[in-house]
Amino acid sequence: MKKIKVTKILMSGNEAMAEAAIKAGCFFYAGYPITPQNEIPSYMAKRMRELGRVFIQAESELAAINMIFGAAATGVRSLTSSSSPGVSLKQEGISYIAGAQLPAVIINVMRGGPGLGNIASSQSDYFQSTRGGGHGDYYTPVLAPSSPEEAAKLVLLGFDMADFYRTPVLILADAIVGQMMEGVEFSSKSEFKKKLPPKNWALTGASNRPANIAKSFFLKEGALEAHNERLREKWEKIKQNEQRSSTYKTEDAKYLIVAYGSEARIAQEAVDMLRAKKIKAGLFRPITLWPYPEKNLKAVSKNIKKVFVVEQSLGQMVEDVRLSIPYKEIHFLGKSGGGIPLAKEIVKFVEKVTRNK
Amino acid sequence: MKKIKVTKILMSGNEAMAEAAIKAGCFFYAGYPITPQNEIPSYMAKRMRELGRVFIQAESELAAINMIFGAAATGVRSLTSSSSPGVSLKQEGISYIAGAQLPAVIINVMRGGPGLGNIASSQSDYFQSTRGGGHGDYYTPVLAPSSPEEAAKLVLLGFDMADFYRTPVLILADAIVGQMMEGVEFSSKSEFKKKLPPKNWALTGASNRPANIAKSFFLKEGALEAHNERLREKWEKIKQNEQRSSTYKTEDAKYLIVAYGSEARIAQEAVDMLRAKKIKAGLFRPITLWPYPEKNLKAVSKNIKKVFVVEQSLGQMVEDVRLSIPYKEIHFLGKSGGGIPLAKEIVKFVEKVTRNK
Amino acid sequence: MTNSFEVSIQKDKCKGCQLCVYFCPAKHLEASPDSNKRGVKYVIKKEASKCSGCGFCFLVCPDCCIEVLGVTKIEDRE
Amino acid sequence: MTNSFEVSIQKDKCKGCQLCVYFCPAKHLEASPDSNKRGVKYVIKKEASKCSGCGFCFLVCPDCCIEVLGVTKIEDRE
Amino acid sequence: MTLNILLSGFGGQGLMSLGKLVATAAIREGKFATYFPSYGPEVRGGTAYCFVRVADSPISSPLIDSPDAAILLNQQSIDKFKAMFSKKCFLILNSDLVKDKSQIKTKEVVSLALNKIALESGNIKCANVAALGALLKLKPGILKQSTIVEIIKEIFCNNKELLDQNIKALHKGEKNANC
Amino acid sequence: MTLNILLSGFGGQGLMSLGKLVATAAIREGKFATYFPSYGPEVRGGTAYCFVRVADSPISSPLIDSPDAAILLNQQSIDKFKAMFSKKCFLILNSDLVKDKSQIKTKEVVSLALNKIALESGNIKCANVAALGALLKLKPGILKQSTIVEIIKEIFCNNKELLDQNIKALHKGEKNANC
Amino acid sequence: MINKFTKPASLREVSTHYCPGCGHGILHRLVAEVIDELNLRGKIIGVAPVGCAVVAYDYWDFDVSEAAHGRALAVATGIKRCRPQNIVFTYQGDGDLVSIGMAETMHAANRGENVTCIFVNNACYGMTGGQMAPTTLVGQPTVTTPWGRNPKYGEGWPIKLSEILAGLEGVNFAVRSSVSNPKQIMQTREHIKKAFLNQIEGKGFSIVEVLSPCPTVWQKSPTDAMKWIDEEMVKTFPLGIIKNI
Amino acid sequence: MINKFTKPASLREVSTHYCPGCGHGILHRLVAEVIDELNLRGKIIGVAPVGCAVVAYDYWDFDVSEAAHGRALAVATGIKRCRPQNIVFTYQGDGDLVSIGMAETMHAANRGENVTCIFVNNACYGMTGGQMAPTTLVGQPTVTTPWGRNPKYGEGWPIKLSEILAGLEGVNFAVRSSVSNPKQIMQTREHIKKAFLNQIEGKGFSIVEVLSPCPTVWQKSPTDAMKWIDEEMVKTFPLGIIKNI
Ligand SMILES: Cc1ncc(C[n+]2csc(CCOP(=O)(O)OP(=O)(O)O)c2C)c(N)n1
Ligand SMILES: Cc1ncc(C[n+]2csc(CCOP(=O)(O)OP(=O)(O)O)c2C)c(N)n1
Ligand code: SF4
Ligand code: SF4
Ligand code: SF4
Ligand code: SF4
Ligand code: SF4
Ligand code: SF4
Ligand SMILES: [Mg+2]
Ligand SMILES: [Mg+2]
Repeated sequence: MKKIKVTKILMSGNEAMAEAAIKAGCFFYAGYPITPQNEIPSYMAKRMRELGRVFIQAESELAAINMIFGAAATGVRSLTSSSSPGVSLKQEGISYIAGAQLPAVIINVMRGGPGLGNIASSQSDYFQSTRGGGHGDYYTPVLAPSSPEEAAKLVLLGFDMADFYRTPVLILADAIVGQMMEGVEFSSKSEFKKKLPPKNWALTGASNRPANIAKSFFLKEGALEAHNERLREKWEKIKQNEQRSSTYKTEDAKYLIVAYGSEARIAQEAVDMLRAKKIKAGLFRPITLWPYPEKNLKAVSKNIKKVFVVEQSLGQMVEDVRLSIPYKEIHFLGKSGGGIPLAKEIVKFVEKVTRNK
Repeated sequence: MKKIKVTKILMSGNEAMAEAAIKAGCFFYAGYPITPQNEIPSYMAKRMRELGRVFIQAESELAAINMIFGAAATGVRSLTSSSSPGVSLKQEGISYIAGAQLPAVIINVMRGGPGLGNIASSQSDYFQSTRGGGHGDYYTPVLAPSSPEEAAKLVLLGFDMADFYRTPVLILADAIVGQMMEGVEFSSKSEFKKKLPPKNWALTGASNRPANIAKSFFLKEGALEAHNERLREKWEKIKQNEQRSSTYKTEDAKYLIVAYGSEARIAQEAVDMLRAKKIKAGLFRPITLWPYPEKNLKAVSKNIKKVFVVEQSLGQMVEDVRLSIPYKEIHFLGKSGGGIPLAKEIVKFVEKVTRNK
Repeated sequence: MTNSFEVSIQKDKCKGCQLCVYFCPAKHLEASPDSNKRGVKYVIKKEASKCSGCGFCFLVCPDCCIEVLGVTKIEDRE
Repeated sequence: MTNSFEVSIQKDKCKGCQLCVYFCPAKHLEASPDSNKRGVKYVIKKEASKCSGCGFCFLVCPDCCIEVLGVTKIEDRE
Repeated sequence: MTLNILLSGFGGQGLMSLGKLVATAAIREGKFATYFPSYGPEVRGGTAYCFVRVADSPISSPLIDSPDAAILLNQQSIDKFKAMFSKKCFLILNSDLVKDKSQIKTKEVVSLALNKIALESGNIKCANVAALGALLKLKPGILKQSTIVEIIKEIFCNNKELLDQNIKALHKGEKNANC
Repeated sequence: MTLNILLSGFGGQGLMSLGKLVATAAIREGKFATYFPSYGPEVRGGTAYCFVRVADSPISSPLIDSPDAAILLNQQSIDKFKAMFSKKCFLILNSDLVKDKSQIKTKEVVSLALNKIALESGNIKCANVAALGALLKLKPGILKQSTIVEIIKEIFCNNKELLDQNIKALHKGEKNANC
Repeated sequence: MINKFTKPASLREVSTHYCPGCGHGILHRLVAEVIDELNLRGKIIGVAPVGCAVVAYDYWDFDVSEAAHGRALAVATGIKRCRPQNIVFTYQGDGDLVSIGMAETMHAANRGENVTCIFVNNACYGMTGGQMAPTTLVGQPTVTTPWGRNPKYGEGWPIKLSEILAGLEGVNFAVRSSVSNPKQIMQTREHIKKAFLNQIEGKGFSIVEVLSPCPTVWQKSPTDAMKWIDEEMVKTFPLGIIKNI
Repeated sequence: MINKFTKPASLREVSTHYCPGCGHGILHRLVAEVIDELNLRGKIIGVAPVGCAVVAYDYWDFDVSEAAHGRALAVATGIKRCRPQNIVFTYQGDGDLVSIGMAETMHAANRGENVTCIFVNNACYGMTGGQMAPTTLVGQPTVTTPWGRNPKYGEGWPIKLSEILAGLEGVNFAVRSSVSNPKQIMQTREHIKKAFLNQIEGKGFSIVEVLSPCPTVWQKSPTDAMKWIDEEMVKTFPLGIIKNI
């Protein structure tokens, strides 16, 4: 029996992300309450004040994301968090931050939609997150944790990526990951190994240097086109460097389940159940949703006969699977609006499809 | 020489859309100024008042889209318009309207992004528009005109589709289509042939009937999941019924250019230039961006050797082309931030690729 | 003319907030010793009716589970 | 002590709004007969300097193309 | 070893705290644990419940289709979850609030007057811990009582009275638990 | 027949109205036309210009890479668009504001004192129509003068003075145009 | 004076999800009573907020629209402009109306939209578990102001929205009462009635602010919550008519 | 009294894109003058709006942040909280500050953010071509109120933002002047200076409202535009100190 270190503490995903942000040196938090992520602002309200850092309960998500623009422009590490409807309100702001190339971390603990929907777990903001839900040509790295501990890890990573690439980074958690508690051990440093560049673009007062400007507006003919070309090169670099995923029992697998976040945990249970039935299933779990880990998925799926994409949505990530491995037979199982594809349902689905041939 | 009827009047795309809305019986307009669509509110400010209908310059795009929610809930035809950053601000509201199944038409005359970007023509809100830029599992029909006259036609169609399916419909124009002028002849009725259902769900006062509720919130366990399943069936139906596209010289084409909106006109010019060089090019122009006209694209591309997707973006619609015809050789040419792939550039690109093999 | 008032309480709708008890000027109401379906000590009337029909209990009840009906005694009718 | 004032105008920056002309109490400024690069009738000084150095032209100029420099005449220096 | 526990009752009956207590104890013993609550004040007035999974090896899903054991402190919990219980599920019921057991089809059911026990321990709010006492006794080998006691002591380190009440309830629950 | 025209000058010199006038006339004659302006007060203080395409058959792109003809009312327009003009492009320049023609490499260039002509017609704002008068004369077969006159009459139906000034400028432009 | 102490017909016979002693329940009934009294059930259109009262439409028996958080007055504007013959009101919490909805609130009032805004001021965010609201009193602890709201820490002062709106020309009636005792409850009922009557007369925007207990977030018993309104809250939010023209 | 009539160093030697006679140019210079006078160039951080002044950073020579339309005070809040040692101001038009940004404006002021807001009131939307602003005068025609702004048609009344903000406890200084004549220009300069000095003293939120000509949208000559401010605009927006504590 593998013994776990007793240094772990029981924490919810929301708390773990908040604490990780603090450990990452996050100096500025602004957010607006919304279930199921209220534990983040609550935690920050206490801890940030205690540490002499800034916590603001903004008047709205819109205000919060634009405060982040300002804070990030000064070069400090800054964080906002919300859940689906609130993140929709942040889309303009995220587009601005991406355009102005400011580093920031944005947490979305997804709930059921569309509209007010409900507060149950959901994964239906995948499109919005991975394809620049705001206007204009931009992407943001999207990190999808499947446990409180990983959530903490990815927040650390997110801050480093944000600083390195000068980009907003999205942590896309679902309500289950945000609300569930589990033993968490914090690492002090992220797995990001590249040296972070100095923030000499920051607005700190133009004392003994030329003025710095934080902006996404390029009026002169051709200027925005040139700027966007630089952004494109950046996205390309991120695509090359930052694809992340993990696997479970894929070595000899014939059937591959692809799932992320909390659904990946459920799918892992399904893999075990299928294995118990002598069905050689394995799990591919994307950790970065953008860039999509297509290189790994291609490699892992090499000897796979059928692919099963399972989501807490009507089918969003499945498009990226199709785009990554178009030549494979791909099946989709999804539930929306708080419905969770359960392990036994996944097993049934896989059995049905595999029996058919 | 084909003679055009002299009943045509010179109109910009923006004006044509406004006038078409009026002809469609639009009773309520709310919007907020933003270039390059300011001609729409200006036009509506005058005409709606003259006709005793409602024009409101809202305090923001957010207010406007939520006014639309209210107006649509009473059963009248309602319209809002904006451009990219403003449409980002409407994402939460659109998600609500989709969730509550209210009919409304939303015009986006796209400009350069991300952020404040610029005011030049762009097609970089494709992802946001076609994949429910707001949170939650929803889609909206997206109609992409390539001329002022077609813009008018699609506004008529949009109102009918909105009423028939009880859904927000997006008119996705680019700045060129919005700003350019051309001869416009208005049809009095849309090409939509299905009978529109009565709006007995509308909020009109519960006089002699049970109360009506307009809502997207489903608290009871499983209720939202069931609701979303109904929505899914609706999206499925729209996908079956409403795919629209047009073609140009595709009968004998070996090379297919795929483009929409103003870029399709430029690509058409490129087709003629290529034909003049004895290169058998053709054009496929999606009119509905969602549902994507994949059936037609599959059929049209049957004998095509290479496909060229051209966009005023870093590559968004190209994903739908890949998803529709994954087995084809697909090349992408795009410019972003106000850059327009010109006819001669398309020709050069096609020549280069075809010469390579 | 004397009237009497009938206070009716919907036991299982009562959330036991005790606001009616607190605001009843006649001290006619009290918490029951046992719980209702909701698991709360719902409100009951005391034996002898001292109710003045003021309606305060109705007014303050957030759950609309108290109603006060004015009963005009038969002997007082014309 | 008498001072004289030097009004300097950047011809091609001037947008010809005429605000300086309007506000100059000394009527020292006027529109030129011909246009500058922008195609506007820029502002020029009248021949004889009646300028009082009040700075109004500077104050009202939206394009900061008028400056007023106080010139202390040499004979008045110590 | 894996144990999947459902804890359910009115909000205020302390099932959430109990779930966290169990999960914390598991981690303390070097085991793995997940805890998943019903959440959100947006769902007021309903039943509060949580899922706790305890195991010797990493746990995949924090959700539970069909629990191995359940502590149900009110009638509503039975109405809500009855479809979930397999024949083998072990139930601890609060007989003070569960009046109708007709819908229960599981084999092992222990009914205890948990409110009464709690009151005897000095605090009606200790019904949760009393139930745990019973569970630990009847399902030995999951968690050590000493770990639970240790953690209760940490939680109430600033309130001797509450500490005593909880410890008392834990023991009383254990003592009363006879299958 | 297709003619691609660029009209450019200061805002206020009426190039946008002129472009619409040309496009309207084309439609009136049963031809096809597209008009695409520089737009948006968000680009203040720059050069105002528009592209007009006139043709006998439907027009695909409203953009113009390389115009067949251009009316350039100020110096800035030359600086901005010089790269666009092929050798064959036909240019009408406003000699009152275009002082430096050194950058122009096209063969057919007509310089007219359009401001002067406009002033002689009674209104400096008529330089645009004067230029059109010249274009119609020098590039015959595009549009009939009568159509242009008809539309000018419609536009200024409520203002006799402006109407007269514009008609006068149109004719003066025509008269002065000698290639 | 009311002489009927029975459930109004416009209130459904269902249990609400509100906590014991929550003011929303009282106010729901008052709204329904006035609608019945003025015989408006067939004409009224309500707009429910996002807040604890989000499912008010499950409790009222007349036409109701949802609105995104904070946007109820924009939704109401859309409704009223299309149906001027109907009576339209919003029912909004302090977070909804004064925080995220501030812009929509100010502008609907300034346009003098002929609607009624019923403003439930409970000095906190109930729905999301007790965060600071714009109306939270100085010193009042909440989940996001654990040491009590402190303007010195940039947490701001309680916003007196009704007073602010009263300064706008579009507003004809601005008033504050409470549901903390029978007298104030009856007062509130009268205010709602007056506001609806004003709307029928086409007078423009009315706001009826109501101080309302949230025993759960305040961590007080229902009766203590009522006392706290009468003793503490009214110091910051004085009761009475602010504007009436 | 100023005794230097030369371009301040904090203003770049470039031509602006503003129309002839536009007030923005004057106000840009005043801001730069005060920054030079108080020797703040190395400390100041400006926030530019979306509006005609969107590229103010091209004209000023110090650190400036862009802000999404209406959100300048949220951006300024983010900046100031992270850099309390800097002096932070926003420069915003009426559309930006009072229409779309109303919520951010009210709440930043109510929090008493220690920043300065320079509010350019030109009674219209300049940048987008002359639509109605919240400050458009009653009767004033705009592109979206072609018959003149008319409250009877639900177009609302001119909003007096400075007066509203003055009612908030977080605001220490609220004042209105103009750039319509040399005297008012000098007055405006003093107000900006006072606001910056207040910020240095940590006094909280200051708003300096400035009536500013937009000859293009108003369709007036630059001089007539100045006269219109002095004769018409001041009737709705009276000049002077509104709050000073
Ligand atoms: C856009 C958005 N942001 C946040 C939320 C979460 N939310 C729901 S209700 C609420 C505030 C509730 O406070 P209030 O309006 O005062 O109503 P109360 O519950 O106190 O009656 C919040 C922040 C949401 N649903 N949507
Ligand atoms: C979200 C968004 N909505 C609308 C616009 C378009 N827009 C740019 S500036 C502006 C208003 C300008 O008015 P004002 O703030 O008064 O500034 P002015 O130009 O008058 O100085 C608008 C509506 C935008 N850029 N972004
Ligand atoms: S009507 Fe008055 S006296 Fe009677 S029970 Fe109710 S509150 Fe008490
Ligand atoms: S006020 Fe109503 S809910 Fe509260 S105790 Fe009395 S009857 Fe029960
Ligand atoms: S300084 Fe005064 S007097 Fe001299 S030119 Fe300028 S305005 Fe006229
Ligand atoms: S005020 Fe300035 S821009 Fe205007 S005319 Fe005078 S110098 Fe020229
Ligand atoms: S949290 Fe407060 S406002 Fe919400 S239902 Fe409970 S008592 Fe009422
Ligand atoms: S439009 Fe008005 S505010 Fe904008 S630059 Fe021109 S004059 Fe100035
Ligand atoms: Mg509240
Ligand atoms: Mg303005």
